[in-house]
Order: sequence, then C-alpha cells, then structure tokens
Amino acid sequence: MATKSKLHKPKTVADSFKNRFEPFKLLSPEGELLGEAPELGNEQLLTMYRWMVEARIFDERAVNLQRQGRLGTFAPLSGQEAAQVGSAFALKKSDWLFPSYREHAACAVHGQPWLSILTYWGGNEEGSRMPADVNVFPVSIPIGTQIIHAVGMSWGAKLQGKQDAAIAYFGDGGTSEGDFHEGLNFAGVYNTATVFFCQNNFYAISLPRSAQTAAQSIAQKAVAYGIEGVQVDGNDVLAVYAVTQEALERGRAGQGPTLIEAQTYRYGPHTTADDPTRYRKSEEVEEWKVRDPILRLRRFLLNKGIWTEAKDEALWEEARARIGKVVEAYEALPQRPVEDIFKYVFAEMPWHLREQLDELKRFIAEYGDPNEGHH
Amino acid sequence: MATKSKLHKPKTVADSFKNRFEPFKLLSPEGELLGEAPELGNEQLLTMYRWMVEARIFDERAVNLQRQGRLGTFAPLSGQEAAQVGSAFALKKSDWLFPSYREHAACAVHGQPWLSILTYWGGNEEGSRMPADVNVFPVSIPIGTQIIHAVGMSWGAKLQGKQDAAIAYFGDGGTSEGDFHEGLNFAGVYNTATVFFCQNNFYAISLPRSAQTAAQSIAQKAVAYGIEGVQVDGNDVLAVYAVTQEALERGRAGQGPTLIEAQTYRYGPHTTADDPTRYRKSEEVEEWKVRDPILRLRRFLLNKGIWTEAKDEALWEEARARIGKVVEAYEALPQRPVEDIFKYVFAEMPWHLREQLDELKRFIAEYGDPNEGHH
Amino acid sequence: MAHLTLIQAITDGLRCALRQDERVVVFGEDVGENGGVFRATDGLFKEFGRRRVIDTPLSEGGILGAAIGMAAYGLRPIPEIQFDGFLPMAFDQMLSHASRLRWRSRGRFSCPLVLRVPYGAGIHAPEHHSDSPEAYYLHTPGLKVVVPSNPYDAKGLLLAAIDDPDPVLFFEPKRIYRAIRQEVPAQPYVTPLGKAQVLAQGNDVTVVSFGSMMPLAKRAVERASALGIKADLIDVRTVWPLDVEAITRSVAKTGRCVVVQEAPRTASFGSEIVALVHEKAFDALRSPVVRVAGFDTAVPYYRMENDYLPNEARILAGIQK
Amino acid sequence: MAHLTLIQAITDGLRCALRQDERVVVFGEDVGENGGVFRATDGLFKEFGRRRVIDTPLSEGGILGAAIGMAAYGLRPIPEIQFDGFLPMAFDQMLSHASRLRWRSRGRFSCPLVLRVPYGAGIHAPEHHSDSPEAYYLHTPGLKVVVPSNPYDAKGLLLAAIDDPDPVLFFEPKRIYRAIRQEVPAQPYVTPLGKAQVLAQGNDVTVVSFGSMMPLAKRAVERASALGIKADLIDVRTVWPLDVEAITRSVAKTGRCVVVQEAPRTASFGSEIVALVHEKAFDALRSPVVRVAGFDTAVPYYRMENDYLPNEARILAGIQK
Ligand SMILES: Cc1ncc(C[n+]2csc(CCOP(=O)(O)OP(=O)(O)O)c2C)c(N)n1
Ligand SMILES: Cc1ncc(C[n+]2csc(CCOP(=O)(O)OP(=O)(O)O)c2C)c(N)n1
Ligand SMILES: [Mg+2]
Ligand SMILES: [Mg+2]
Repeated sequence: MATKSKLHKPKTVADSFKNRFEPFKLLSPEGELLGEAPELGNEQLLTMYRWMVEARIFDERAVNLQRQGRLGTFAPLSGQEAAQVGSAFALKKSDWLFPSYREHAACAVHGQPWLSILTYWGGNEEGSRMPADVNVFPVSIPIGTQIIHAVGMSWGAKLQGKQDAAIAYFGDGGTSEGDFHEGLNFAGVYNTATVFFCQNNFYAISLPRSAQTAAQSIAQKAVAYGIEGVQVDGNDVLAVYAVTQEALERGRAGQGPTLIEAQTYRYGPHTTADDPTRYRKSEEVEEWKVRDPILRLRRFLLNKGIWTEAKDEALWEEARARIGKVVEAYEALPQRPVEDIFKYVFAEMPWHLREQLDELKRFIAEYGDPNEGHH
Repeated sequence: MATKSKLHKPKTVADSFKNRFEPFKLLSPEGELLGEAPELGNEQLLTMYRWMVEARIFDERAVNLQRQGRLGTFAPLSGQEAAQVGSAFALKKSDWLFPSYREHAACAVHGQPWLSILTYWGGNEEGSRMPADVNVFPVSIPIGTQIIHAVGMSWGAKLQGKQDAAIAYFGDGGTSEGDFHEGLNFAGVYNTATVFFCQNNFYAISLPRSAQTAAQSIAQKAVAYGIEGVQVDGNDVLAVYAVTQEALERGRAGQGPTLIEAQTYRYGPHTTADDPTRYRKSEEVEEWKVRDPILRLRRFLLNKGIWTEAKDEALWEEARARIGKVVEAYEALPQRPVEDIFKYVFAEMPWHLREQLDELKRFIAEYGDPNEGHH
Repeated sequence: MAHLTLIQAITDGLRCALRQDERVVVFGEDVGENGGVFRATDGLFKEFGRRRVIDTPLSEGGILGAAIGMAAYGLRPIPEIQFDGFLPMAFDQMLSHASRLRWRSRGRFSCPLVLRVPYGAGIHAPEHHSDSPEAYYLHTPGLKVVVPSNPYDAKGLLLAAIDDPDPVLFFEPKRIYRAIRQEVPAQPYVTPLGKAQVLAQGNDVTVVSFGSMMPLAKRAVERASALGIKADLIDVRTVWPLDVEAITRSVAKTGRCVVVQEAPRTASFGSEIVALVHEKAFDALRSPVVRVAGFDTAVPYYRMENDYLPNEARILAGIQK
Repeated sequence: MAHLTLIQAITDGLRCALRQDERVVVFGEDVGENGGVFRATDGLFKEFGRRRVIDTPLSEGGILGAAIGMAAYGLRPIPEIQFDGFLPMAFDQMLSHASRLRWRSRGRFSCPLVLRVPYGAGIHAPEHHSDSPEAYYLHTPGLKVVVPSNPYDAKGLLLAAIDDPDPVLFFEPKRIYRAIRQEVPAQPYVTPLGKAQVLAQGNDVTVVSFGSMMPLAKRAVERASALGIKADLIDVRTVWPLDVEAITRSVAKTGRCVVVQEAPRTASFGSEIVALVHEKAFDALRSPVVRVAGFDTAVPYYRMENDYLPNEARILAGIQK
C-alpha cells in the first residue's frame, strides 16, 4: 500500500506476512524417509498401519451398508486415514477428542469402538453414548461448533491445574464459521492446551478450498490469534504424528495452542447423499490416489524390512473379518425402547415429558409402534 | 516448532509472519509533518478541523445532558475525533457507512445531522430514520453485526456493476465476534470494496486490548483472510485520511478490502453508565491527552500559517452555539404518536398489530398515556 | 403447465424470479454448480451465471448478514440455509437486524429478502437435519413465515415472498420435496401470503396444519369422514401473520379444533393456535383444542423418528378425541 | 441476615457457590475487576482471583461454547451474557449443544451450567438492552428457565440452578435489581426449581406472572382486592419446566385467569399458559384467559417503552375483564 509519503510508508500485512508455508513431509509417496522419523517403535508403526487399514475397510463396508439401505447417510473418510490416525495416535488416553462427522478413524484410535460409530450412523443415539473411559465427544454435525468445546475443556483443565489437552477436528470449510474464530481467539487468550486440527481436503461439499477463503493457506489463520500454525502433508502419517505430538507437548508445557492444516483428500463423495462428479474431475481423484496414505506407509514399512506382502494380505483379511463382526453386531442391535426419547432430556423427567411419554405409550398400545417394520 | 527432522522442518506461522507493524503517522504530536501530506486543500484541512471541534463539543454537551437526566445513556467519543473524521472524510457521498454506537463524528461528517444523532440517544426511533440522501446505516448496538452488512452492501454494489464502497466501524473488542470473521472472510472471497475500520482504543469497556486477543496487532488479523491490513496512528487525522482514502481506492479498483487498525483512546467512560476508574489509571488518560488529535491538527494548521489563535477561539464559540441550537431543537421534539410503535413492523400492518394498537389506544383513552410526564 | 414436484416448483419459481428481476440474487452453500444439496437450484447457475447464483463460504451468519446489507441496498437476495439445523447460526442477524430494520429506521431501510430453508424431519437424515423451528420466528416481531404443502403453492408462495417488501422465512418441507407432482403453470403467479386454504369441509371439527403434515392430515380427515366425522381441513400456508379468520370462522361452525405440527409442543405454533381459538371462539368451543405435535425432546435419530412424528393415526386420534 | 437488593443477593449467591465448590467458575465480559456492568460480580474477582472469576473476550458464542466444554469436563461454569439483546449470539450453542448434550449422549455427558443474563426493559437503556426472550428457550427442549422476582428467591434459585445437573438459563430482571431490599440469610440455601409461589389468595381470579412483572401484578391485585375482586397471585419463578399444578389448582377454584409478561404476545410463555389452562381446566374456566403482554413489536426506545410495557393499570384491566 503506497501513500504519497516518502519518509513514512504504512507498514502493512504485505510487509509482515510472506507466505512461506509448504506442507511438512517425512515420507515421499514412494515411502522413502525424507527426514528424521519421530520416535516410534516398530510395533507402534505397525499399529498405526493396522488402524489405517481397518479404517479403510470400515469405510467401504459402511458405504456398502448405506447403498443397501442398511445404514443411514454416511460420511466416508477414505483418503484421510493418515491425517486422522497420525493425529489421534499422538494423544494420551486422558486427552480429549472433539470430532466432526468424518473422524471415524480418529475416534476409533482414541478408543471409540467401531460398533459405536456404526450405531451412530445407523440412526441410533446409543452411538453417541461414549464408553465411560473414552474421552471422545459425540459427533458434532453443526460445522465448527465443537472447536469451542475443545477450548472450554482444555481451559477447564488448565484452571483445575490438570495437564489434559484437547484436539478439535474440522475441515477447510469449518474455518469460515464464527465458532472457529471465537474458539481460536479464546485459546490464544487463555493459552490453552488445544490443538486445532484442520483436515483440508480441498472441498466443503462442492466448494473448492480456493473459494472458501482468500487466504493462501489455512495455517496462516493462526496469525490472527497470535498462536502457532503449521501446514503438514496430511497423507503422510509420520509427519502428521510428529507435528501433532509436538503441538500437544507445546500445549501441555504452557506454550499455547496450535492450528494444524493437514492437506489431504477424500476419495469418495461428501456423504452417501452427494454426487461429487457434479463438482470435481475424476482425474483429480486419481492424482490424489498416487499419494495414497496407506500405500505410502506400507512402502515405508516394506522398505524398512518390518513388513511383508504376505503379512499385508493377511492383515487386510483380518481387518475385513473384524469389521464383518462389527457389522453383524450392528445388525443384531435391538430397537431401543421409546422411553429413551424422553429419559435423557433432563436428569429427572419433568411432568410434561411424563405426560408425553404416557401419551405415546397409550398410542402405541392402541395403534402399534409406527417404527415397526421400518428400521 | 522444532521436530527431530534435520532435512525438513515444518514451516510455521513463526517463519511466515514477523510483526513489522508500527502505526503509520504523518503528524507528530507537535503538529510537524513527518511525510508527504495527502492531497488536501487548506479548506479541506480546515473543514476536518471544524468537524473535530464540533464533535468534541457535541460530545461534551451530550454527556452533560445525560448527567442532567435530559438524555439516555450515551457513549462518548472524545479522543477519537481524528480516527472518525479522517476516515469518514475520505468517503464519497455515495459510499455507505455502517457505524457502531460511538461513531457520532463519522456519521456527522457523512451527513447525519447532529440532531438526528441526539434524537437517537434521546430514546426516540426518529434518530434511526436516516435522511433519504444520507448513506449511513442506523447504529448497530450488537457488536460486530454491522460488519457483515457492510460487506453485503458492497458485494451487492459490485454485483450490480456499481462503484459504491462501504466502511464498517467497530472497536478492538468487536474483532473477537464471529461476525467480524465471517464478514472479513466474505469480503476476501468476493473481493469487495469494503473498508474495515477498527478504532482500537485499547479497551472494550474494562477489558484491555492485550486481553482481547493474543495477536500482537489487530491489523495482522487481515492475514487470516488474505486481505490487506494496516496500522495507523488514529490520533493523526492526516494519516487516517491517507490510509482510508487509499483503501477505498483499492477497493473500487477491484484490489480488495482492507482492515485498518487505528490506534486511539477514549478519554471518557465507555458510556455514561460506566466508571473507568475501576479499570484504568488516570495517568494513562493524561498520557493520551498529550497526543490529543485536535491539538495536533491545530498545531499543524497554525504552523502552516492557515490558522490563528483568534480564529480558533471563534471556531469553538461558533461550535458551541451550533450545538446549543441542536440541543434546543432536540428538547423541542414532540413525543411521537403510539401508532409509530406498530406502524413500521411490516410495510402493511397485519391484523394482530391492528388489534394490539387498538387495545393500546383504548387503554390510553381510559387510563392516560403511561409515558405522560415521563420523558 | 408442467407436472412438477414441490422442489421442482421451487426451482421454477426461482428461475422466474431471476428472469424477471435483475435485482434477484440467489446464494448459499453449494447452490451454484452443485445445484444445492437437494437440487433446489439445479440448472440456475448454468442459466444465470456466477453473478446471480453464488456459492458462499460455510457461514450462515455471513449469508444472512450479507443478505441484509444487499437488501437494504436495493437488491432482492434469496439466500439459502442448507438445513433447518443450521439456521440457529443466523439467529442473531435475523432477530437483531432483519426483523427490525424497517421498524428501527422508521421505514427508511427495509429488508426484502427471502431466506429459504429445507426443513423438518422424516427423511432419515442425520442429527440436526430434522428440526421444525418455526416457533422461534413466529415469536419474533417483524418476520413472515411461510411453509408450502404442495407444488402449486410452493411456486406461488415463493414468488409472493420475493415480491413482499419484508423479510420472509420460507421453510421447505423436505420430506415432501418429491412426494407428489402437480400441474404448475410455467409463467410466474402469486399465491398471496397471509391467506389460508381450506382443503376439506365439514361441520364436526376444524383441523389446522401446514407443510409436510398436510398430506397426513388429509388422509386422517378422509378416514375420519369414513367414520362419520366431517372436518374442515385448513392449510394455513403462511404460518405468520396467520389467517386467523379462516380458523375462527371454521371453529365457530364446528366447535372443535385440532392443530397438527411436527415441532415440539411447548410455546409453539400450536400453543398460539390454542390461545387464539380460545380467545376468539371461547363460546363456540365444545371441547379443548387438541394439539397433535412433536414431543418436547430433540427429534430422535432416524430409527425412532417415526415414534416422534405425528402420523395419520395420531391425527385421527386427535380428531376423534 | 443482611438487607439486600436482588442484585446483591445474586452476588451473595455467587460468592456462596464459589466458596463451597472448587468447580465453580464465573466468567463473561467485564465480570472481573470491573465487577460486571451491573456490579453483579462486584468483589468476587478480589476474593477469588483470576482463576475463578474471569474476564472474557467479546464473544457470546465463545462464552457459552467454552462453558459447555467445561461443564462436560466436570466444572460448574456460571457464564454471564452481558445483556438480553446479545443472547441470540449464543443461540446456536444453546440449542444445538447445551440443551441436548445429555440427551444425545444418553447421559454420558451433561451440561450443568448456569447462564446468567440481565434481562428485560424498563431501565431507559439503549436499543437491544430491553428484551425478554424466555419464549425461545421455553420452546427448546432440555433447558430450564428461571426468573426471580425478589432478593430472597434470587439467591435461593441461583443456588438451586447451580446445583441442578442440567443447563439453566437464569434471567435477572434488571429493572428490579435495586428496587427492593429483603432479609437474605448469609448462609447458602436453596429455593427449589419448578415450584411456584402463591403470593396472594383469592377466589375470583388467578394471576400468573414472574420476574419484574411481579411487583406490578402485586399492586394490581391489591387494587383489585380493594375493588372487591380477590385474586390468587402466582409467581411461577421457574418459567420452565413449569409448576403447572399450582396454576390449574388455582384456576379450578377461581375459574378465571390472567397471565402477565413483558415479552411479545405471540407464541410466548403466555400462549403456553393459555394452552395449558385451556387443556387442563377447560370445564372450570368461565371466561377466556387474559394475556397482558408486550406487543408484537420490538421494545420501543426508552421514550415510548412505557407504552409498551404492561403496567399496573393494564394488569388491573385484565383482572377486571
Ligand atoms: C453449520 C453448518 N452448516 C452447514 C452444514 C452442512 N454441511 C455439512 S458438511 C459441509 C461441508 C463441510 O466442509 P469441510 O468443513 O471442508 O469438511 P469436510 O466435509 O470436507 O470434511 C456442509 C456445508 C453443517 N453441517 N453445519
Ligand atoms: C454482541 C454484544 N455483546 C456485548 C455488548 C455490550 N458491550 C457494549 S460495548 C462493549 C465493548 C466494546 O468494545 P470495543 O469493541 O473495543 O468498542 P469501544 O466501545 O471501545 O468503542 C460491550 C461488551 C454488545 N453491545 N454487543
Ligand atoms: Mg473439506
Ligand atoms: Mg475499544
């Protein structure tokens, strides 16, 4: 911005900010190590790999179930396994995870059973009843709203002198909501142990990332809050792990929150109700598949000599079998009693809900359950 | 952010952003020109000065009226005259101004009569009925909400192929609201001719700027939206004018929106209901008074030889007289008829409002107007 | 004349508006190339281009807030909120500004915008995609709230809403987006706001409803008729300001009333209907107005949503009460 | 025992809660050193320090959203929204999360927070500082809504709300913050939620109200009594879930009912009272329930707000109707 002044020129954003981001990488698409690997034993590397494979299988099964009318609308994650597994793997059990609707793998890694996840998408609230020892919040459908919950939780932990950190997951689209802004600003002000994990998969349903914001990167949005921001190759599980791990440590050490932009891609539709051919080319999908996160880690493991093709085949088979069992268990779930609709509105059921429940029960006794033969 | 990798290190915000802001200045507190003055004739310089003086007088009168119970709660602007007058002076008549509740001077410069402003604070909706040829939006009390209106207006203008720009005023506190974020992001995406004018007076009621956000500056928040941002000495009317003028030009030329952080200070309480001694020291106020915006411009005009002490005294007198007339006119305003409460809810009054108006009229006929002797 | 579904009639209405008025702009999340997640704007991007049919960032407050600025500037924005469940994010802009801009500026500014929102339950959608939030907007002075129940009305009410000088919330009952087809004239036409439609006539009871409940109410009324109970069936169409006369006139005749809605019962449209009928037809009423409504809980996830939603049998039971 | 105003009783309640429970945290805009714009938190920052009484950035969604995360984590947050008119900014967090966290997680998580909001008109405040938005929250399943009308109840209800395992909206009628003083015990005590209080007894009519309307209703009832009309005067205190029995019991006796509120009339608390009394005391009612309410407009700026607000004379006229 030039003014007529020669002595003084306004210092502007253009002077202060040079976009020097490039996604941090540790693995090439061919699985070669590009830097020093994070401190992970072979068993941990293989565990991450297993999670990624299982997530892929789960995803494919869920989409099939939906296509067959055995599951509701579903949001597939395939392509985003490294971003989710790498980040969740860096959490302590006592840390808290705040997912949006596509974080099946992250939630599973942090302890939510696959069955619970499937139950959720099967239109059953039991899928939001997290097991007592699992620090995963229920799915947040309204975009961005969970970000501030994560801040509140980690702020609360800090006020109580605890070390628990929180990670909030959201997409590139989620960065446009007011809740993103208010959440990151609070985190900066209270210097909370919060990690803001943006999976930038370059689309919000049909809207490309470039039309979501004029910022060159998502990571640079951290500048607005005086907090740290970083961009990482979201299909590189080692890089994702390293960056998240460090952000969590910084948070716990009182060095503040971090915004992580993990660049990745969803291979499938936004949800099973979406038709991605309306807004993106299949070549683009194919390009991304070359950088597949599972393939990349597998190559690394094979290169490293801790994995074999034979073991790999067996692993995929096992994963299929395990997810198959999950699906069986899902389909065997009984319908919940209608009391459940009323029972959890308040800790104690007030008169008006008791009246309404009675009305419904009388009605069902007389006319039958309108859900019979339906689910 | 250091990882163990030697080859690759994540590029972070810390690498990309170096806070190089310092407020742009053209006048020293002693009124010396520090750079090349913007292209303003002597008459224009004097007009700006007159506005600043009139604003100061208006403000003092309004506070007195409130203390005497002749006006409702009022938000004084004293200290912020340069920021408001300098920025509004850069507008074309056809541009639009979206104020918050403290922009009396900006609104006046852009054409809202002082009487109208006083009427508003006198608890009379007629003060929000802008004259037909004045492009000023009614005061926005809910913080930050007007920002997105300004974006919508300038986006609309652009869609219609028009050159009208919009300026939105808000405070340092206003930058924490979600509407700020959503507004600036829209402006970046649609590349609208919008100027976001933040008067950073270092307090949001009692909250100091440093506790409002962990960002080192407000201007740097522009980075999050890929738009231009700049910091200016808000007590330097020439610098404010130059920066705003340039931002408007850029906007009209399709070079996008600008966030301007004008650093200034309010001498008085947040509103007449506030007691600033609870949260700031009187020394701080005194420090700022040394950098008084009116004094500074006056010194410049005197130095420049286009102004004299005698003229100055006369000007203050005239301003007092003019504002005195405004107060008289304000106090002579008749009470509005109760129909007004119902008349403007919709373009046409539906049955339920007709019923309610009739009820009120019947009631008043029987029991008298509850507002009698009250206002 | 074309044989259209409700959602096609809406697309058609938008097309007419875009054609006949340069000031009309359609925008929202995924409304452009993608044609909207329900395809309500299908083809419009292609026909009218990126200055008339515009994708927005993910930001409901931004969408409505920008529409307010545009409307005040003289355009006729038709923003979309993608689902009922995300409308609360625009609540403040609706309440603090859209609803009262005319009022506070004494008519100097106004807010002629139509906010379209796919709305209601019954399509097996995920959480937060099944709400019926009309009561919040009924209670808010300065808003008009419209819910069509059939393709013909959908187009006519939409065009009336776009013509209206004040902000209109246009709730589209997604459950019946594709349920039936009707003959819909190709040319623009207007179905006036604030006028109810009487769909069946009878002397025994008045049934009041709107939107996706209408087909169910209709079938319940037919079954009641077979059982010898004849009902006036009233589709209010404009939920507010209400055609109260149509209702009180009918109740004066029938002496009984049933109001049917998807939304939770407390402090709702149904409550207001009870209150108005009670106030205006006190002497005519032979028994209490019956509220057939959703329960005071969130809408259950899809496996149990049928337990929640009023259905034919529950409406019939209400009629027989 | 101290002789306290309503706002002092609230400060006292907060102090008790902060003292007796380490999990209690008070936060909001200007609640710290400044003691709140109404001084509701006066002295608390000094006594409890910056980890218990915390100033926040200007961000209502952030305030409530953070409170939700804290509450789920096990704390007992007591956030403040500075004025009624800014509560809509937290609407989405209230609706989409606070109100249904227990429900959707089947009790695994809950949201025991108390959101304090100075509320209502009548203090000559600027625009957007005079709203009575209880109806929005009445209609929202999963919320409790409390409005005290006197100092004693203010402290007891506040402490009950803080004890409550579910989210409570605690509306503080700012108009009577300093109107009267009462003896308020120094120790903590609880005024149970969901229980109305009968403040006068009579056989002719039932008057139902709460909050800042209570003193007016009380005087109107006294004047009616002088005119020979004896009224039951009921302060519901908890606006929802309502003590419906106290009301219907009274109406069964009196056969007449007047409901008084500041808020606009349509789809409001008053509508629901009419509906409930109509449903539950149909045979007892001898004439329509009378709604004495705000009009369906924004609250006028202060010069005309007295035309808008129900007053003694309007309540009396309602009683005499
Ligand atoms: C507040 C809100 N608005 C709209 C939607 C509808 N919606 C669901 S997902 C989505 C796009 C999200 O994109 P992004 O944040 O990039 O996440 P992704 O789906 O790519 O993982 C939209 C618009 C929603 N769920 N919540
Ligand atoms: C949404 C909203 N929240 C709270 C308030 C109450 N309030 C009025 S002014 C103010 C502080 C504003 O500070 P800032 O934005 O810095 O503007 P300044 O008053 O300093 O000009 C607050 C909290 C409000 N008006 N709107
Ligand atoms: Mg995305
Ligand atoms: Mg400020």
